[in-house]
Amino acid sequence: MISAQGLFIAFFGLAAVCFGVAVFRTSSMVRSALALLFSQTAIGAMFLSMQAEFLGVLQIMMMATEMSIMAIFMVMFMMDPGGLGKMEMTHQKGLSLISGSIAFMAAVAVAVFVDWGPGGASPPDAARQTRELGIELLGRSMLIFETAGITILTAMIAATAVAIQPLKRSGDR
Amino acid sequence: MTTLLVLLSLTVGVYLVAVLEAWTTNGHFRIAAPLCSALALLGRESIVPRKADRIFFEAAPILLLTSALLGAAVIPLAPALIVTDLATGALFLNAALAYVLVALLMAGWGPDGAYAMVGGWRFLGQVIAYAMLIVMPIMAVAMRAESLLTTEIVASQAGLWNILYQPLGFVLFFAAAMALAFVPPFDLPTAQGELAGGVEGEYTGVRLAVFRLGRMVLILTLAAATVTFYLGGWQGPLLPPWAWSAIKTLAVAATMLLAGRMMPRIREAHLLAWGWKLGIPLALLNIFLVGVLVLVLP
Amino acid sequence: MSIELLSALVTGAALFGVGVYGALSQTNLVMIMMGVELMLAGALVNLVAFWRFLHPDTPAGQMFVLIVMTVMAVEMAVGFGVAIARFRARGSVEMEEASELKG
Amino acid sequence: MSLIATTILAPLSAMVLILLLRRIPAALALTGAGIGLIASLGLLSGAFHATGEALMLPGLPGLPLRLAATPLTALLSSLVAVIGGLVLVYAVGYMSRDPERPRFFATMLLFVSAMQTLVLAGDWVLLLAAWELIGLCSYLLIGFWYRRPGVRAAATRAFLVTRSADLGLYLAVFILIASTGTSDIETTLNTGGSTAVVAALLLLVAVMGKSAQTPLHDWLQRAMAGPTPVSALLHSATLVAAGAILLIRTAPMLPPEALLMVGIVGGITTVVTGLIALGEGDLKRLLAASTSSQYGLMLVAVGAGVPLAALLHLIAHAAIKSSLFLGAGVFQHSRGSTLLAELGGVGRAKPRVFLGFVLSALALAGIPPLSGFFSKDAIIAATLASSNAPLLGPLAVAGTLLTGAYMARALRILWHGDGTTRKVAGLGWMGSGLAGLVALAAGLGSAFPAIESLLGARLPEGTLAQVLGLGAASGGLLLGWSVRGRRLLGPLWPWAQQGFAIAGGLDTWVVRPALAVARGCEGLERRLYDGVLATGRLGLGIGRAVRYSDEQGIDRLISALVRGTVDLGARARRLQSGLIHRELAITVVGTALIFATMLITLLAS
Repeated sequence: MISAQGLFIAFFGLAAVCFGVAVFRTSSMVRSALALLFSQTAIGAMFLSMQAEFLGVLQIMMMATEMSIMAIFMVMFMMDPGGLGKMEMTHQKGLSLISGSIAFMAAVAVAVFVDWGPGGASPPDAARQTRELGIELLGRSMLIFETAGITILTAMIAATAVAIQPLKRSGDR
Repeated sequence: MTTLLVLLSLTVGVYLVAVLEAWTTNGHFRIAAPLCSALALLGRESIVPRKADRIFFEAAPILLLTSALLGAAVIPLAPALIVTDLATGALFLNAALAYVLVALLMAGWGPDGAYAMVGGWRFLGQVIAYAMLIVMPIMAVAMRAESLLTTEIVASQAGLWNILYQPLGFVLFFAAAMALAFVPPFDLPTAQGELAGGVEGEYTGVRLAVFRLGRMVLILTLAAATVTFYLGGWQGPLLPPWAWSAIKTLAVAATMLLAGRMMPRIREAHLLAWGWKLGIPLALLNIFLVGVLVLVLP
Repeated sequence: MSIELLSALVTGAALFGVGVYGALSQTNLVMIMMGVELMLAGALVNLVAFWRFLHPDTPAGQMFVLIVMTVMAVEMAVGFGVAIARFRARGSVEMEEASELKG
Repeated sequence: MSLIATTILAPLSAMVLILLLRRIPAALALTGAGIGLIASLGLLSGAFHATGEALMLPGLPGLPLRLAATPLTALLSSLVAVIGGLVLVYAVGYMSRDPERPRFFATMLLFVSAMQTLVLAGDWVLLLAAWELIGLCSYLLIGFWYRRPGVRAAATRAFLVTRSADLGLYLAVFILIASTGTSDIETTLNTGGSTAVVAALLLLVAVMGKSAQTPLHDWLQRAMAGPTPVSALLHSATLVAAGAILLIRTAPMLPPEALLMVGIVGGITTVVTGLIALGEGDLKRLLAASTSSQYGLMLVAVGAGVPLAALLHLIAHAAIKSSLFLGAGVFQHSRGSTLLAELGGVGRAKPRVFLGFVLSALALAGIPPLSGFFSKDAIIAATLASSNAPLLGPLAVAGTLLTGAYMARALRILWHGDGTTRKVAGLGWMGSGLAGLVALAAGLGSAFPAIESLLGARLPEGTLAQVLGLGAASGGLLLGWSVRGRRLLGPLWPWAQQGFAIAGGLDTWVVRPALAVARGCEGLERRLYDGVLATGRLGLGIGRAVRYSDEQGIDRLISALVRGTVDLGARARRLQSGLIHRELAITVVGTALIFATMLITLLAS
């Protein structure tokens, strides 16, 4: 009864969730970063299995570089990146566990009880999808996409501005 | 059936690239050189460092190989000779090749060695430098072909090869490709002089063999990609399509291996600076030019 | 209400739950950012699922996914900016030490 | 300098000199008294030539002080001056060995000048002032030997009794001034009706106090504790005379009822004090009692409506009694005590002094050639001639009889018996003073017609009065000489000893109630004081309670409030801990709540 697609989705979803959990259970920081990377890749694969090809490929590509950068930051900032000292890096576990499960159950409740309406027809093939997405992006949603672009720009500038070591002007001190 | 053919042609290609690489590195042409070294490696004892992170240590070479192979999947060696003709083929190639970075990171972090780790993080710095430089030329090429299908791209070069249509794009792409395949002058992760083999340093035996094989496949894929995007793929006057693509690929691979031998290894900071301050503006300029050309020429 | 949609939504919810757990339980800023990343990923999955199973024909759904991806990118960028500044100022990014507004 | 001024100021200036120089007090005193005597004699001669002199001093606004030398006042002033001089001469000898002579002579001179001003005063205010001054001098002089036991009590008693009686004088003066509007004595005399009666009665009270009449006669016997010259001058001639003088000057104003009262009081006093004199054990106290009885006779005369007889008797009595006192003084010095038991036979030891004493005694009793006879007969004639003769006549006769009796008793005791007499120092001065006074006492009788012509009034004559008087006098003398006082009085003897104190006398009637009232007032005052203290303490208590409640109640409340808010703040602060993960948790819970409420509202609607 469940289609191949459903299986694929379930499989990749399960992989994503397992990697997600692995992120917070490992004590080694690099391992948790790469776990997150593979979880994102699994999500990319889910997109592909849902025939959103462009998005899947995009997700996979982006997350690779992003998460590796995350990894290097982890190494830079964490006290014990190797995780050899089995340091306890968490606090208020109980509360967060409860809230996490509540969030999960709420979302599931919404997913199950809401009537999503009729299922859609089959999606167009990948090439046409990409074409239509391209037209959509530079057509109707041009403004939205431009703002998104500019936001990323400002974010980058802001991040670098914040991160730059304050210039030690000679006049200071 | 086509996949089998592709695989066959790939193995032959890889072997030849290995021969070329052996020729370029130690100066004399021995057709059996890769075979001998492979057999030697397989015979050696495979050592695992004490505190190594087993998962990373084991997975790194394999991931390198698979990402290279996945990259090769979308490259059309001949009009019908392609594993899968994805609608977003060009982008997929890039996505696949992104995992080379992950593989090298894992190879660097896995064996818990100082040089390996430094090598791994160096390659991350290197990737950050040219990551954009690969995507933007491909975009320019896709603009000309008005589609991400690799076969479409090759077909669009029927009249004029992209190398002539957008030479700037070709130069940027070729440099980025060499950096991605970490051939000298971009061989920062396995810097022989400084890091004593760097990422490869800790590997011995079978893992090293797989690692090297992965690297050879990576070089082959990149060469094939260059051929597909800029040198008109399988198009050529007399010879059959697969012969043209083979010749072109081997030529590009050879140039890749030879081009950087004379140059000193580029330090990461310079690489980053040139990549972002010089490379990206040029790439944007290239896109602009291609856009104009596409609109102007019918 | 197809099973595929349900499984996708459940995955999204699970990812969201794990993300919330991670964000609340970790003491390190970078780990909290990873938690947030997971939450956003959960949202992504839901969006794609909605696009695929409810309105596959309209590209707007996909466009929305792109926007969320931008958000993830922005969040990463700013997060690391703050992390670097914090690291430079205090030498560590442990969130428990960051309870003072001063400095 | 007007004569009036000199008569008053001479003794005063001498007093001041004595107090300043503290040397030769006797000499200064005699010169001062002498000058005063000459001035007063000048006044008397002026009065004879009807050239009365008056002096006006600026007193209160509208009430000037007047000094007038009318024939009556001039006569009295000269009387005072003469007797004062002679007593001072005597005192020089008497006080020759006393260390505090300056103080004695200064006070005596002050008294003489005060008496002169009283006698010469023309208006009530000056009279009052002088009246108070002589009261003061009597107090000072009685208490002269204040270290001796009983002297201080006697001085205070005398002062208190006279002072309380003076109240009557004050009220009378106020009433008179109020009714007539002026303080001149002559003008006030013609007031009539009820005010006159009230004024007269009040004056009578003052006279009873000053002249030691019956209810208030006790202070005079105790006043004998002072030195003898004092008794001689003050308590026989001048001070006690002030009361009689007052009545004599205001006689025209006295209405008949008042006269009757005066007569009765006078009569009772003569009889009572006469009996006391009979029962006395002390020579000076005997003479004091006799003084009261003689002044009783004078009051009887005034009551009978003939003030002239009272005046004459006053003059005669002044001379006689002072000589008797001076004689007693000599006897006191010779025997060291005045008790009759001690003085037995001193007469024989001092024959010349005793001779003078006998002459004066006989004069007092009223034997013809001497002055006493003429004045006493005048009084008896006046009583017989007056309207209420049946009441006053017998009293007067009884008085004369008693006088004769106690004087004879005294002579008897002084003559019989024997004792060791000591040499008396300063006998010369004392003798000359005594001799002068005895001569005066004997010779005054002849001067009476001249006085009558001076005052322009005729004495009532009557052979019946003369017979009665002579008979009473001689009977009294024989009785006194032959029968002992104890058997004479018989049952009355113990009572007389105590001075006829009725149920405890003055002490029980006045002193004890006064003390009781005082104690009552003191108790009331203490209770009031305690009451005030209690209220004060109550107020303090309330204040302390308020402060306590304020501090404990309100302050504690406020501090509790403060602590409450602080705790609340602490609890709230935990919410704002600034820990990122805590705040994330709160946001998650918040969003969950919001989500739930939205869900519920959706489901509900």
